[in-house]
Amino acid sequence: MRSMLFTQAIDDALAQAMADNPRIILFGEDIPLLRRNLLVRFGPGRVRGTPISESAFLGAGVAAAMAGLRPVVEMYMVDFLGVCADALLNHASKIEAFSGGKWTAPVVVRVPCGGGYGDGGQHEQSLWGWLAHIPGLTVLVPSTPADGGGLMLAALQHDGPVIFLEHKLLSETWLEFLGSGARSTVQYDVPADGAKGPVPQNWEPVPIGKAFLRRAGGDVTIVSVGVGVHRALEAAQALETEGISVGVLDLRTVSPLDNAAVREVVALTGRLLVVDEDYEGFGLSGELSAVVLEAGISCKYARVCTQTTIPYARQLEDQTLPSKLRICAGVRQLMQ
Amino acid sequence: MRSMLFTQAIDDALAQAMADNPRIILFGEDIPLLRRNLLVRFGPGRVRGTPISESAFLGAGVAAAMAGLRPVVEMYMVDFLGVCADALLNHASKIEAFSGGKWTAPVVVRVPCGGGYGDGGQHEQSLWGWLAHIPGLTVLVPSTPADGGGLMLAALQHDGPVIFLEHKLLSETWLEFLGSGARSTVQYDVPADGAKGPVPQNWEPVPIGKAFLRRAGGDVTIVSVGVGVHRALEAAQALETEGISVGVLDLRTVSPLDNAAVREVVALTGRLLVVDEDYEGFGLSGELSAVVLEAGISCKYARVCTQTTIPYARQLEDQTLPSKLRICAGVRQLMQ
Amino acid sequence: MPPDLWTLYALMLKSRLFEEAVAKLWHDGLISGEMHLGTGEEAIIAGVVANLREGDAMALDHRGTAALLMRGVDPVLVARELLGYPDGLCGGMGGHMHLFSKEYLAASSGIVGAEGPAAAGFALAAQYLRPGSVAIAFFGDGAMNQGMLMESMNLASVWNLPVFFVCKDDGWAITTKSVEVTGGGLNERAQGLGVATVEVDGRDVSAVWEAAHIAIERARSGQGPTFLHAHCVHFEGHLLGFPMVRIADHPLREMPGIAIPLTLSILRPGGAPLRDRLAGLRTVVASVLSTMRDPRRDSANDPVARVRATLESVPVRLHELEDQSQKEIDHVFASALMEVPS
Amino acid sequence: MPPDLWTLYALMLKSRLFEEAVAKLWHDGLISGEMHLGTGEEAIIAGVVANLREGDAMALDHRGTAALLMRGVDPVLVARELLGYPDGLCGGMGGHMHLFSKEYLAASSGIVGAEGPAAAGFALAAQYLRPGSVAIAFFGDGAMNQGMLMESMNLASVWNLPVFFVCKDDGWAITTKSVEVTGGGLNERAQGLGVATVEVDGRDVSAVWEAAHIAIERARSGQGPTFLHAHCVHFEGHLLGFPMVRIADHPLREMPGIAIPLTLSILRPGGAPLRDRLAGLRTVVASVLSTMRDPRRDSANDPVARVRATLESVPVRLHELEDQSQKEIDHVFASALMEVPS
Ligand SMILES: Cc1ncc(C[n+]2csc(CCOP(=O)(O)OP(=O)(O)O)c2C)c(N)n1
Ligand SMILES: Cc1ncc(C[n+]2csc(CCOP(=O)(O)OP(=O)(O)O)c2C)c(N)n1
Ligand SMILES: [Mg+2]
Ligand SMILES: [Mg+2]
Repeated sequence: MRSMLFTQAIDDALAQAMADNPRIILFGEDIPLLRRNLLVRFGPGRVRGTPISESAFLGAGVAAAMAGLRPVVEMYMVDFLGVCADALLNHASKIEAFSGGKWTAPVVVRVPCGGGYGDGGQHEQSLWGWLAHIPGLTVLVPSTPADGGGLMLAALQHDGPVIFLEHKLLSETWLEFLGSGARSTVQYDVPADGAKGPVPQNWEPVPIGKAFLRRAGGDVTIVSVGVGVHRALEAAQALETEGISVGVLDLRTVSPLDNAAVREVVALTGRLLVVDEDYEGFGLSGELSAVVLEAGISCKYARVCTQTTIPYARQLEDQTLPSKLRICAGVRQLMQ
Repeated sequence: MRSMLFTQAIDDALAQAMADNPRIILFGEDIPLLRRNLLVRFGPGRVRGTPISESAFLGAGVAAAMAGLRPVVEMYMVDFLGVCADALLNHASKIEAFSGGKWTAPVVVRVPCGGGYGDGGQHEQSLWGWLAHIPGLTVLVPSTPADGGGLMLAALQHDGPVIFLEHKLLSETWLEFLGSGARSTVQYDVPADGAKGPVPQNWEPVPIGKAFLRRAGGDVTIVSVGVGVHRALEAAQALETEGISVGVLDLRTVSPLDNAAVREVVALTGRLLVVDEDYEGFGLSGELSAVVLEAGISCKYARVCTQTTIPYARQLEDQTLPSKLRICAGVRQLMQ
Repeated sequence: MPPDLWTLYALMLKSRLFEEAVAKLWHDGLISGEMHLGTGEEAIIAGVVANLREGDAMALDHRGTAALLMRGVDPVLVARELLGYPDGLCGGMGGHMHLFSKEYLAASSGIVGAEGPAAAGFALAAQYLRPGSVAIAFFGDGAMNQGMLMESMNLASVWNLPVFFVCKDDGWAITTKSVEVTGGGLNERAQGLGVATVEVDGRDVSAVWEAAHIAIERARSGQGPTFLHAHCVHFEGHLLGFPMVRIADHPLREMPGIAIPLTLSILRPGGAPLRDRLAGLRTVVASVLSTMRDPRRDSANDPVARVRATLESVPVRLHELEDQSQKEIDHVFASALMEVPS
Repeated sequence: MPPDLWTLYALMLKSRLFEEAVAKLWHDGLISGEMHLGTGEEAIIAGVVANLREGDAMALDHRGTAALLMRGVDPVLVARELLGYPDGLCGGMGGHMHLFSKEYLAASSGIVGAEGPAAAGFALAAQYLRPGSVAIAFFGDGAMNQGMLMESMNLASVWNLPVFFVCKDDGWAITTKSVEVTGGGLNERAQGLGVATVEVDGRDVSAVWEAAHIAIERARSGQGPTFLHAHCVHFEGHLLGFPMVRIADHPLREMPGIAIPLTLSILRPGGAPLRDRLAGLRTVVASVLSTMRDPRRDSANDPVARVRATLESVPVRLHELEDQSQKEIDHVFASALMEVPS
C-alpha cells in the first residue's frame, strides 16, 4: 500500500478521475500554481486561473455543470463563500427541484476550511453545518488521506452539487502556505493520522453518506468530522487509562447524514458527545441530537464545539476550538 | 388599545424610534416608495433608495453603524441575503469579537421571509436557522403586530447587529405586493391574529431573547416562531377535541434562544414538537433538541419543518410548509 | 441574410398572445405569486433568439417566458407550469421565475444578476463541448448594479467566452428610476470590464436582430463577449397588479388608500422640519406622476405594433398569420387548462 | 500647502522599520498564520494618510498595519496585537488581518473587496454626523474584480459619498498577474461606475500626496468620490514566506521540492497530449521566472529609498531623523515584547 499526504491524496484521486473523464475541469484563484502538477499533465485548457470574482466563477461552475462539464471549482477558504453564497443557496442546490427533477448541477466545490494555525476568525471557520442546512447540497469532510481521495472520487461521480471541505490543518500544502511559510520556528498540533496515511493503489469511491467507526467503545460515543475525529481519538485513548471506553464515529459526510450509523452507536452507549469544530448553535451538533431523539433513543448528551468567533491569539484559539482537554471533560461529564 | 396590521405596527414603532433618535436612517431598494409614510415624515435624507447592490449597501449599513448611525437596512427578501452574506458572516457578526469588545455594529437588517403565497423556492425561504448559526447575530421573528413593533424597538436599542425577519404572510403590504396584487380571486391562509391585533398606545421594547407562552398545555409542547406559531395554535385547538392538551411556546427570538423557557415547558410535558418553517436539517429544530438534551431533560421529540426546496404549485407548497394537518399528525405521534 | 420580418413578427406575436392569456389567468386567480410579463420587450427577445441554433444556451431573468416560447419550448408545458400542474414544464416545482428546459439549455433565475454567472458557465461548457455555440444572458438595467453580473462580464472578457450580454433597459427597477441609482454609463461600464458594446432601439426588432447577429457571430468565431444595450418599455410595469400602474389606471379608486396614511404621516409631530417633509412628498408624487406619464404607458412604444405596421402592406398574409397565431394560443390554453392528471 | 517631504519620509520610515521588525518576529515564530506586509506601498499610504484629520475614516485590507501606524495608532498596541497578547490593540482577538481602532475610525478586513462597502458606510455616516469628513478605501488591483467593490463605487457615485478609493496596484493577486484576469482598464471601469479617476506613480510620495489632496478636498466639499490608481511593488511578494520569493531567493534549495512532482506528473500516462502538457509547463515556468525578474525584486522601486535620496542633501537632519526613528521602533518592540500581563 502506498502512503500519501492529505492533499496529495486528494490531488492524486482527482488526477485519476481527470485522466478517465475529459469533462472534468478545474478552476479558481491561483489554480495554475496551486495545482501545477495537474496543470502540466492536463494542460492549461483544463486547469484555469480566475479573477477574484467568486460569485461569477462559482456561479459559472454551476451552470457549466448543468451544461455537461464536471467542474471542480476551488475557493480559497470556506469563509469566502459569504461573498458568493447565492450560487449555492439559490442555484446549485435548487436546480434539481426547480426543474422537476429533470436537470442537475454536478459541480464539486473544493474548499479549505478549519483552524488551528492562528489565522483569525475570518479565515478559520468550518461552516459545514451552515452549508448542510441548505437542502440539495452534499457536504463532505474527510479526515484522512484515504477518505480524502475516495470521497473526491465519489464527489466527481455524484449527480449533484458537492461541497468538498479540505481541512487546512491536515493539508500539507495549505498549512505551509498559510501557516508556517516554511518556517521551522512554528509548531501546529497536526493529527499525524490525518496528515499522512495509507491509500489504495487505485482509487475507488468512498460512498457518500456512510460514516465510519474509527474506534469502538461501550461507555460514550463521540460523533465528529474532520480534525475533530483525531482530537476525539486522542481523548478516547487518554480516557482509556481512566477506565472509560469511548467510541468514535467519523461522519465523513455531513449531508446527507448517516442517521442509521449514528443511531446504532448511540443506542449502544446511551451517551452522545458531539465534537464539532463548526459553530455550536443551529448546526451539526444540534442536528445529531435531533436524529437520535427522533428515533426515540434516549441518551445523555453534550457537545464540544466552537461557540464564538475564533480568536487570533494561538492560546485563545486553542481554548475555542474543540481540544482533547475539552473533549475529555465532556466525556467525564456524561459519565457522571 | 389600538389595533394594527402587522407591517403597520412595525412601521409605527420604527416611526416612534426615528422621532426620538435622529441617528436612525433607512435604506434599501425602493424604500422611498415602500416606506413612503416614513419618507414624508422624516424626509429624503433619512429614507433612501439604493441600487440593486446588496453587498454594497448592506456592507455600508454595517460600517455606518460602526461609525455612529443606526441604519435600518431593508432587503427585498431573506433569500437574497445569498448575494451579500459576507456582510453578515464576516463583518457585522464579528466586529465586536475582532475589536476585543471595543467596537460594535448596531445595524438592523429588516427583511421579509417565509412562504405560503405561491412565489416559489427562491422567494419563500425562512433561513432564520441559517442566520442564527453565525455567532454574533441576533435574529428576531415576530408573530404578531404587538411583537413586531416591540421587537423592532428593541432591535433599534440593541448594541449589535440584528436581523429582523418580517413574515410576508403576516404583512398586509408584502402580501398584497407579491401575492395578491390586489386581486380578490386569490386566497391565502393568513393567520388572523398574526396579521392584525392590539398594540400599545406607546411602543415599549419587547425584550430580545424572551419567548412567550401563547398557550399552556400539559401533554405536548410545541415550540415555534412566526407563522408556525399560528399553525400550532390552530392545531392545538383542534387537538383539544381529541382530549390532547397542547402548549405553544412562541420563541420570538431565534438567537439568542430562550433556553430556560424551552426547558421549562418541555420538562413539564416531556414531549417536544418543533414547528419550523425553515429547513429541517442543521437548524432551529435540531438546536432545540440539543438545548433540551443538554439540560438532561429527556423527552419524546418530533419536528414538522420544511424539508426540501419549496415548490411553486400551491398544493405542493401547502404539503411542504408546516401545516395544521402535519402538526396534528406530529402531536398524535408523540402521544402514542 | 437579413431578418425575415414575418418570422420575427410571428415570434413576437406568439409571445404577446401567450402572455395576454397568462395575464387573464393571473387575474382569475389561477396563477399565484408574482407574475412578471415580458410584454414590451418582445422585439429584443425575438431579435436575439432568432439568431440561436441547437446547442446555444440562454440564462433568463424573472421575465423568461417570452424567450422560452420563441426558442421553441412547448407552450402547453409552460402554461401548465405557470398553473402549477404536475405535468408542467418543471412538474409545478419551478413556477414562472424558475422555468428550466434542459433540452434547450435554458435556465431562469429570480435572483437579479444571476444570469451573468449562468451565461458565463454555459459559454464555458460550449467552449469545451459545443464549439461555435453561444450563451445569452437576458437581464434588465437594474441588474447592471449587481456585482456578480459585472464580475461575469469581466470573466467572459478574460476567458474570451462566447457570451452575449443583453440588457433590456426599460429605465426602471420596480419603482426606482435606474438613472438615479446608476453612475457612469452602462456601455462605458461594460467596456471597463473588457466587453465590446453596441446600443440599439429595443423597440425595433430588425435593429436588434442585426446587432445580435453581429455579436453572436463574433462570439461563435471565438472573438469573445458583447454587451447589447437595448431600450424598451414594460406595459404592465414591474409585475401584474403593479401598484403604480393601478394608480395610473384607477386614480380615484387607488389614491385614497395611499393618500390618507401619507397625509396623516406628514402631519404627525416629531420628525423632520416641513421643508424635508415636503421634499419627501415631492419624491412620492414625482414617482406616481412619472408612472402616469411614463413611456411604458404609451402604445407608440409597443414593439409588436411597430413591426405590425410595416407588415400591413400585405394585409391578407398578416391577418392569416394573426388568425393562425390566435388559434394556436387558444388551443394551447385549451389544452393547458384541461384537467390535471392525477 | 505642498507636502513636507520630511514628514512624509518620517511616516514611511516608521512603517518600514516597524514592518521589518515584524518580519523578524514572524520568522522567529512569534507571529502565527499569514502575515502580509505593506513594504513597498508606503508612499501610497503616507501620501493619502497625511491628508487625513480627525473624524476621517479608513477601510483597510490585509495590509493594514502601515496605515494604522501612520494615522497615529499606538505602535506598541499594534505590535502586541500581532503577537496575540491580551492587551494588544484588539485584545489578541483580531490579529493582523483584523486590526480595528474605533478611536481612529479604522477597520480592517481579510475579505478582498470588503473595503468598498465599509468605506461607503463610513462616508455615509460622515455625511450625517461629521460633514466635511471623508472615508478612505485601501485595496489592491486584484480586489477590482470583486463585485462588492464595484457595487460600492457605484453607490458612492450615486449617493455622492465622500470616499477616496485607493487602488494600490502591484500587478499581482498572490500568484496571478492581474492583467491576465482583468478586462478593460481600471480607470475606465471606475468611470463606468460614475467615479472620477486619477493615476499616479505610487512610488512617488509627493505625487500621491498631491493627487490625494485634490481628491480628498473634492470629497470634503461634497463633490463625491474619486478613484486613485497608484502603482507600486511588494518586496516580500504576497506574504512572508511567499513560495515564489523563496524560490527566487534560494532556487537550489527550493526547486527540487517543486520540480520533482512536476516532472513525475508531466510524465504520467493518461491526460493531455504533449503539446498541452508543455503549454502547462510553460505557464508554471513563466510564473517562476516572472517572479525572479519581477520589479518587486528591484530596490529601485523602493519608495522609501526614493524619497530618502531627495533628502540626502541634508545629511545631518536625515541621520538624526533615522536614528530617532530606529530608536523609537526599538523602544516599541522592547515594550511590545515585555511580559504578557496575566
Ligand atoms: C438579488 C436580488 N435583489 C433584489 C431582487 C428583487 N427584484 C426583483 S426584480 C427587481 C428589479 C429588476 O430590475 P431590472 O433588472 O431593470 O429588470 P426589470 O424588472 O426592469 O425587467 C428587483 C429589485 C431580486 N429578485 N434579487
Ligand atoms: C473574497 C476573497 N477571496 C479571496 C481571498 C484570498 N486572497 C487574499 S489576498 C488575495 C489577493 C489580493 O490581491 P490584491 O487585491 O491585488 O492585493 P495585494 O495582495 O496584491 O496587495 C486573495 C486572492 C480573500 N481573502 N477574500
Ligand atoms: Mg428595468
Ligand atoms: Mg495586487
